[in-house]
Amino acid sequence: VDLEVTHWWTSGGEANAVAKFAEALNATGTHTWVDGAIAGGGDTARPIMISRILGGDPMDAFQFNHGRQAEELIEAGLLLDLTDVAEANGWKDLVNPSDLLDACTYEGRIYCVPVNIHSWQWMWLSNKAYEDAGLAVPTNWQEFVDTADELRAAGKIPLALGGQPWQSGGAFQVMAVALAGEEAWLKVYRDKDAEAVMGPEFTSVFEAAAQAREFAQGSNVQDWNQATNLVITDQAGAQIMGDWAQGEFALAGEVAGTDYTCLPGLGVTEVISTGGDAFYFPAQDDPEVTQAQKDLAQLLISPEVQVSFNAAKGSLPVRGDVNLEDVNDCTRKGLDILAAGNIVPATEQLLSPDTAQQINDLMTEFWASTDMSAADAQQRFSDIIANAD
Amino acid sequence: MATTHEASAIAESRAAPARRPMRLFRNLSAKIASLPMVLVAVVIFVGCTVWTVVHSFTNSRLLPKLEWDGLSQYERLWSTPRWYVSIENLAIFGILSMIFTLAIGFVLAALLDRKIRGEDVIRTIILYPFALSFVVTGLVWQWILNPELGLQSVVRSWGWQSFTFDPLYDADIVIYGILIAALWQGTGLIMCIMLAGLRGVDEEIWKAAKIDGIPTWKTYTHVIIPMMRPVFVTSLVLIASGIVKVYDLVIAQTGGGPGGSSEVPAKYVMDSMFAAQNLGQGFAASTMMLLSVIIILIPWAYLEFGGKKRG
Amino acid sequence: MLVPNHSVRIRDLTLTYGAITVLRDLNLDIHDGEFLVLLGSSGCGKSTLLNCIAGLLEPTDGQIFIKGRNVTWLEPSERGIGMVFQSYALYPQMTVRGNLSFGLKNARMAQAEIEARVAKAARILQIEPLLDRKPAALSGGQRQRVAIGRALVRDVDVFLFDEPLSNLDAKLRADLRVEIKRLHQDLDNTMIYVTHDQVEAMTLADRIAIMRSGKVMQLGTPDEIYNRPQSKYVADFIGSPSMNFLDGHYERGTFRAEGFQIDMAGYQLGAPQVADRPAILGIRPEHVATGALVNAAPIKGEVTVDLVEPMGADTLVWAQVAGKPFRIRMDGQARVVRGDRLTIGIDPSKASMFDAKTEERL
Amino acid sequence: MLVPNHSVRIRDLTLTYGAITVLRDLNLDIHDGEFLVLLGSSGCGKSTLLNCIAGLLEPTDGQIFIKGRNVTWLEPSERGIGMVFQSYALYPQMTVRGNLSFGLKNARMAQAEIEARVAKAARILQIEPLLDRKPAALSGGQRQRVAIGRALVRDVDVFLFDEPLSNLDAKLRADLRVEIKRLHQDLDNTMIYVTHDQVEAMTLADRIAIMRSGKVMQLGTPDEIYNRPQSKYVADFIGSPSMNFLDGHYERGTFRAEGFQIDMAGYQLGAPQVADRPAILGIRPEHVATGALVNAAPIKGEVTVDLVEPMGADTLVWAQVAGKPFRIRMDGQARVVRGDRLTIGIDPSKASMFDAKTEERL
Amino acid sequence: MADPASLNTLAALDPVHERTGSVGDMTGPRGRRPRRAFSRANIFLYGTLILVSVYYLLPLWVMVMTSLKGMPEIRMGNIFAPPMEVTFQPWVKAWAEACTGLNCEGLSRGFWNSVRILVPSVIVSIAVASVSGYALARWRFKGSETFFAILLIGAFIPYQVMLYPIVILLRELGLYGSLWGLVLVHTIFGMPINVLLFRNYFAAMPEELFKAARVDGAGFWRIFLQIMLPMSLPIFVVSMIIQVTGIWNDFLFGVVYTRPENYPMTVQLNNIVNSVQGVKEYNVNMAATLLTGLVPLIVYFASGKLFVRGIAAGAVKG
Ligand SMILES: Nc1ncnc2c1ncn2[C@@H]1O[C@H](COP(=O)(O)OP(=O)(O)OP(=O)(O)O)[C@@H](O)[C@H]1O
Ligand SMILES: Nc1ncnc2c1ncn2[C@@H]1O[C@H](COP(=O)(O)OP(=O)(O)OP(=O)(O)O)[C@@H](O)[C@H]1O
Ligand SMILES: [Mg+2]
Ligand SMILES: [Mg+2]
Repeated sequence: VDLEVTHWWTSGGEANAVAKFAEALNATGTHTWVDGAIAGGGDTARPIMISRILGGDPMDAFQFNHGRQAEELIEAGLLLDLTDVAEANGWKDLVNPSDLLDACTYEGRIYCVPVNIHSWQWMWLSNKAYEDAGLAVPTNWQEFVDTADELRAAGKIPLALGGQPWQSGGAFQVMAVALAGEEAWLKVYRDKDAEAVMGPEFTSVFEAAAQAREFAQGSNVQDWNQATNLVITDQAGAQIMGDWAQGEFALAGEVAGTDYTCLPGLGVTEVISTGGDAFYFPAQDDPEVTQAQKDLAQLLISPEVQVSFNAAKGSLPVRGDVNLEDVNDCTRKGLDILAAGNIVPATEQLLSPDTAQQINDLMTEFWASTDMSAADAQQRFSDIIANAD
Repeated sequence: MATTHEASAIAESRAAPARRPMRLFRNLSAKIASLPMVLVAVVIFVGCTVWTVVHSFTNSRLLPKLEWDGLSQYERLWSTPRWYVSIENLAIFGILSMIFTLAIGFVLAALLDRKIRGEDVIRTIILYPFALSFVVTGLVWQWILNPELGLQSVVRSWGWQSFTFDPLYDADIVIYGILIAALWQGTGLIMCIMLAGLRGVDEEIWKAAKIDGIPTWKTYTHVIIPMMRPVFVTSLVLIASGIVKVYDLVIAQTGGGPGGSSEVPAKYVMDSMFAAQNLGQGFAASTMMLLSVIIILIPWAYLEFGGKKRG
Repeated sequence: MLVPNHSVRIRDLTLTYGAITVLRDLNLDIHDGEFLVLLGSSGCGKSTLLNCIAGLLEPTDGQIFIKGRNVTWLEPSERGIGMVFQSYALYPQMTVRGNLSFGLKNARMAQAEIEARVAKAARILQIEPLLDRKPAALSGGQRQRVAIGRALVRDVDVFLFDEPLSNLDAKLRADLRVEIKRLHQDLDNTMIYVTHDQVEAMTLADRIAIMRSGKVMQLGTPDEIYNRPQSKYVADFIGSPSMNFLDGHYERGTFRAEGFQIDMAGYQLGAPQVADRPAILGIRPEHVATGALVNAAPIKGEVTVDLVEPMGADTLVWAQVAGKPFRIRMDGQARVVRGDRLTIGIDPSKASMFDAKTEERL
Repeated sequence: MLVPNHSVRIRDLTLTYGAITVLRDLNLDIHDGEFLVLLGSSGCGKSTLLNCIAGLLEPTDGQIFIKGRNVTWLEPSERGIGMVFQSYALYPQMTVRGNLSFGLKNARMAQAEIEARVAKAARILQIEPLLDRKPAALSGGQRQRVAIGRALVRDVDVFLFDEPLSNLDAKLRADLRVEIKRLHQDLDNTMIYVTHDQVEAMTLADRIAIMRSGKVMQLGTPDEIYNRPQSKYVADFIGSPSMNFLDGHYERGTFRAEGFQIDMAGYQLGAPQVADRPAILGIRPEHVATGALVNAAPIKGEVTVDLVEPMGADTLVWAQVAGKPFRIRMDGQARVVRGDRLTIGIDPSKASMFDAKTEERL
Repeated sequence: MADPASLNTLAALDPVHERTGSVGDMTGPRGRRPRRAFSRANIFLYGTLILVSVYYLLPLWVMVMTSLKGMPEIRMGNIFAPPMEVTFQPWVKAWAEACTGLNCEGLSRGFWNSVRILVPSVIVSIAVASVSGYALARWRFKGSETFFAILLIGAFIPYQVMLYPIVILLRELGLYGSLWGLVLVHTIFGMPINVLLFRNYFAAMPEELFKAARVDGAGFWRIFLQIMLPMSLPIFVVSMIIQVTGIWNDFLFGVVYTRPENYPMTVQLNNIVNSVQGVKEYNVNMAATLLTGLVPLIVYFASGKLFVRGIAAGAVKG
């Protein structure tokens, strides 16, 4: 059976990773992977996916950030219930951390397969850039801040940041959890406590963000991987970006530890969020297709595929029972943190897309315009949180 | 004589099928042939618009739902800074692009109308960008306006080190960067329309002006331009309908950046609907766009068509 | 029935565009084989009437009969009419032959019959050598012939012409006018012909209907219209140069105006008894006698020449009578110049008199 | 100098468009205060000549003098000319006042002076009540008056008219024609007037220049042109209905044709000695005597009436002579019908005779 | 005729004689006014036009030049400079090798899809629009103008407003995802402007022609097909150009209303341009852009004058 899979993984590392899925599916001999990649990120791809599902001509599987995005599709009965597959294969036990599966669960039924863990809480630094400037590679946010001016003087952009709104929102959120601490962060992002936003912890986050804004001056790029590329090519000192950036480093042949350094939680609060990607399967009439969809679901979470896929993608597998051999430095760090249980939920699970969008908009504006003071941004952020659903 | 008339008239009317046929079936094929147009007008343009307006009063999220939510989407819309930035941008872009497109289009058409050599070639050169999509336009101009690779770096490499021209990376002027691309793409068509309009001007008007000793420029400003009102109206309609929809260009050129400073309403709509998964918000914003279009169109339609009926 | 054989009858025809009434309760009977000219100034509704007869406009009210058939609701092609337009309206992408046969093909006529008819029409109109040309390759006169041919081949009862000659130059107009006249003599069809050129109207018509704002003002033979106009409007409209009008009073058989009076003894009054009243006397420029003929006229006077317009065959002289311009038509060979004194004679029997208020003929 | 006072002189004017020569070595002298009409069929170069005089077209060769000044290279506005166009060419978005004053304002004339001139022109043309209307709200005749006014206010030496009346209907045309004539009498400007309507030409002109393919065929007074056409082309062109032509031979004072012969004793030959040759005799329809006048004519004959066209003031009768149509113009009151036998008389002194080959007058 | 007054006038004109030559000997300027080929007006006119042409051509030049360079050269140099070393590799890559996700077929995959979308869409949309325009111009019925007004206002409605409802509509019609659904969408959105053009064009055609055909017994369709159509080449060219460019360049509808096997070329273009792998491969992007724009460009260059003529007839009047 031909299975059409829509996703927005089109950058080099991503495409490489998707290929592992496709190979695995094609290797079954009975099913074929029909690739429906749409470039331009989730914002381009989502309307297409939703239209197709609404239009009654859905693809067979599609990539989504799991979390609250798909709730309504489930309510409307448009998605395939995977509970039987999950139960038959004991997903409950093998998915680690378990809240990944919770995110796929709606009223007790399971509707998606998590395929990886992506964590946002990383800062990537170019060793060469610091070397060029005659500096030591920072080991935490404070050191980074202290050396930023010297780095700038050496003709480097201290902090690379792309222009897409989600990057701004993401970078802020990483700084928030790192600098304000897990507790304050959860109060704001999970409990929607507007008071907490105005508290001292977040005040310092906003001040730090205002500093970071200075450091980011000059990175005139749009896409995240172009920003990453600035680090790879040593034009920029650092980038705050999720672990998917590793795929780019890998593709460029860079080696963790020697060419670049990673600081989970900005080297301050070493946590990682357990966000990630998941696949959903629109409900289809043809039972044969339904069966194939279920086969694919099971395949995606199978140990071999998890290993090969996550190695390529630079993310962590969703099951605790696979062994990632020869993982690099950074992945190791991530696995260790994961094993230690220092995890926080991903923002996708906490915030509705609407709120996330508002935060992204605010952050985009904040990062780009030097005339918005940290206090203003803080106030507006607090308003958004107060109205969040 | 009168009686004979009567008699014969009655005789005639009795003999012949004098009944008026059903109105509905007169020219039936014309009506059938117009059916697609009527359907599009009613079902798509009216129906979908009503659908959208209705749903703008709901709290639809990812899927359209009829759960009433009053005016809250509108309250939210008008308290969103990004919306203000969007409409401000659209206003600046709209007004400037109307003025410049009309002005440049007209001036170019006037130059081409001067019986010049190689008119065909130049006209084609000015017109060809219209064949390219906004996506392509956006890309090329993004590339040319890229400060590291494009115009700025080239001028600097010629030795003018302080030359700075990076509209796409300067929040204050980014909308002008978009305008440059939009003008490049759109002026050709307007020029063509203007040229056609100029060609339609009675040659004797020109002769009369020459004999009156009116300088050429003054003939244009005082005689020709006022005469070309319908042409300007057509052009304006074309430009305006493009402006409301400007979306692709922004996406391709800046993606709304830097820092959301080149946001436009259409993008706000798209983002609300698909990124934020808040359809109600998107519909509310679309409704506002529609409303502004109608506010602009109604007086115009009144001027254009209302006057004719009375006269 | 004793009524003459009517080819086209129009009963109470009314046509309105919204608030504008173009035709109002119009009645018109056109005899079989008659050449009727609709004459009127621009915008008076001539074309509208013709289009109603043709079925190209739907009347708001009233009925139209052609050959005794009520055709009010029939399609144009079913009415047995042919129509010729001012702009020729030839199908530009078809050859002359195609133009002629288009209507016949639409009626699914047999090919042989079509060819015969086209050949016949082409012979009558002398356009045989043009049959394979396209309209663009024809001169104006030839085009109009083809347009007439298009009506001819359809073998219709009634020909409708809407200013067919207006687009031609003077010379060609005169030639084609004669051809149309001949055609009518040969075919004996009913023809309804719209024009605002009075020479055309006078030369072609069996009867003329003078129209004004959607009404027929007078219907009569050219001779009646010219010599016994029923109203000042018609009198003024017909005749070029137009009739001279003198304001005055009719008092017991005499027309009195400022400075002179005319004994109307020879004038044939419309009614046996006409009360005294303000009146207008109309005299055609060519009915003003000059030179040797003055002596034969009952009334004489003298005027000064203001302006002379030589027109070849005759000469138009402008003078003043009672302070108003007065036109006199003289022989083309007459030699007069500005300032000359001229003796003129007027014959009341050739004049027309109108009520000053109603402007109707007395 | 003994040359008459020339207002406009044209010397060896040539104008070519690429390979097409529109005007070829044209010479024309127009007197001061003269009303010259350029008459010719469509495309013969009338407008081109007028545009050259106005400076709107640049001649390929030749010179143009206006009031003794060589204006060949001057701008139109510096030539002291005003021009009136067929399409009126009013500035549509300006009021009548604006139209009249635009040119003056542009010449930086004082406001008071402008107003005075506009007022004067408006008075002369009787368009005072219209001054604040826009052209769209005017009738054709009013528009053309405004167009004339635009030339009038500029107080120019020479008025140029390019078919100013062609867009008007017959009635209005006749009225405006008279007004232009009057205007000329009052102003005494030089006027050059292009038309292809011969009635206009005949009535307006002091002299007429008949043009054909960029050349002047004959230049003369209307009387000369009408009565003594120098070529068959001119004879045929002028006069409506046109001249009757009879093919035949001129042999020692006699014109012989198939079936009859005419003694040309009364005819004034162009040259004292004319050799025998094939010739064409031209007789105007109105010079064919009928009725009582036949007896006065030297030569008589009898014809059968083919077709009668009553035209109000006169009646045109079509007959056949030597197998060709022969037109006879009779009085409007004459009563003839098809089939009547008619005795006609011809006076050779009023006829024109042309060489059959060169078509020039004998 | 030579009266003393005229002599006086001549005398008064004497100063003029000196300037322009005397009348008597007929000297002075003759024939065409001498004109410098490089008059100030001409320099200004052509100068402006050349500058304008440069502005309009610049992007095309940049596109072509960039697409012929290798990446290193792009990074080094000047975007306006011609390539030092011409390479067609970017074109090959854009056409046949560029990857999106797992598909590495470049634009070639989308090209035929675009053609398959373009042909029926252009034909259907023009057919519908021309018939509607014809009906509006010549067969008005009660309300027809109202529908037309709605249609015109429809031209101003942002597409986004109708994206969702049309999805639902197509689903109900069972056309969603099919090629015909997309054809329908293109027909709908091409309608306002094209109907306007056709209506104006047909309305400007002589009404008498239409009347003559009716008298000749031709009905709605016959008049349209046999009389109107053969006379409407210019407006069809304009309409075709507008539709070809619009449909060929469309991305949103192509991607929202069809399935991947029907994705038009622009989707591939978007994918190539947006799938950044490391650095942006500007040369490939430009080659892809040019390849995508080729069809409408060719249509433009080929139709030339007809376009202006059609515009004159369809847009200016009415
Ligand atoms: N579609 C229309 N809507 C409103 N009024 C119209 C329409 N068509 C014609 N009219 C009016 O009807 C009147 C008669 O028009 P019609 O064309 O019959 O005049 P006409 O006598 O043929 O004039 P002409 O000699 O100029 O052809 C005019 O006053 C015109 O303004
Ligand atoms: N721009 C041009 N290029 C080539 N030939 C031209 C041009 N303008 C005019 N002609 C030709 O010059 C000739 C004279 O034209 P002109 O307009 O002077 O004629 P006209 O006598 O005014 O005719 P009409 O009575 O139709 O106005 C025509 O044969 C025309 O074809
Ligand atoms: Mg009419
Ligand atoms: Mg002319």
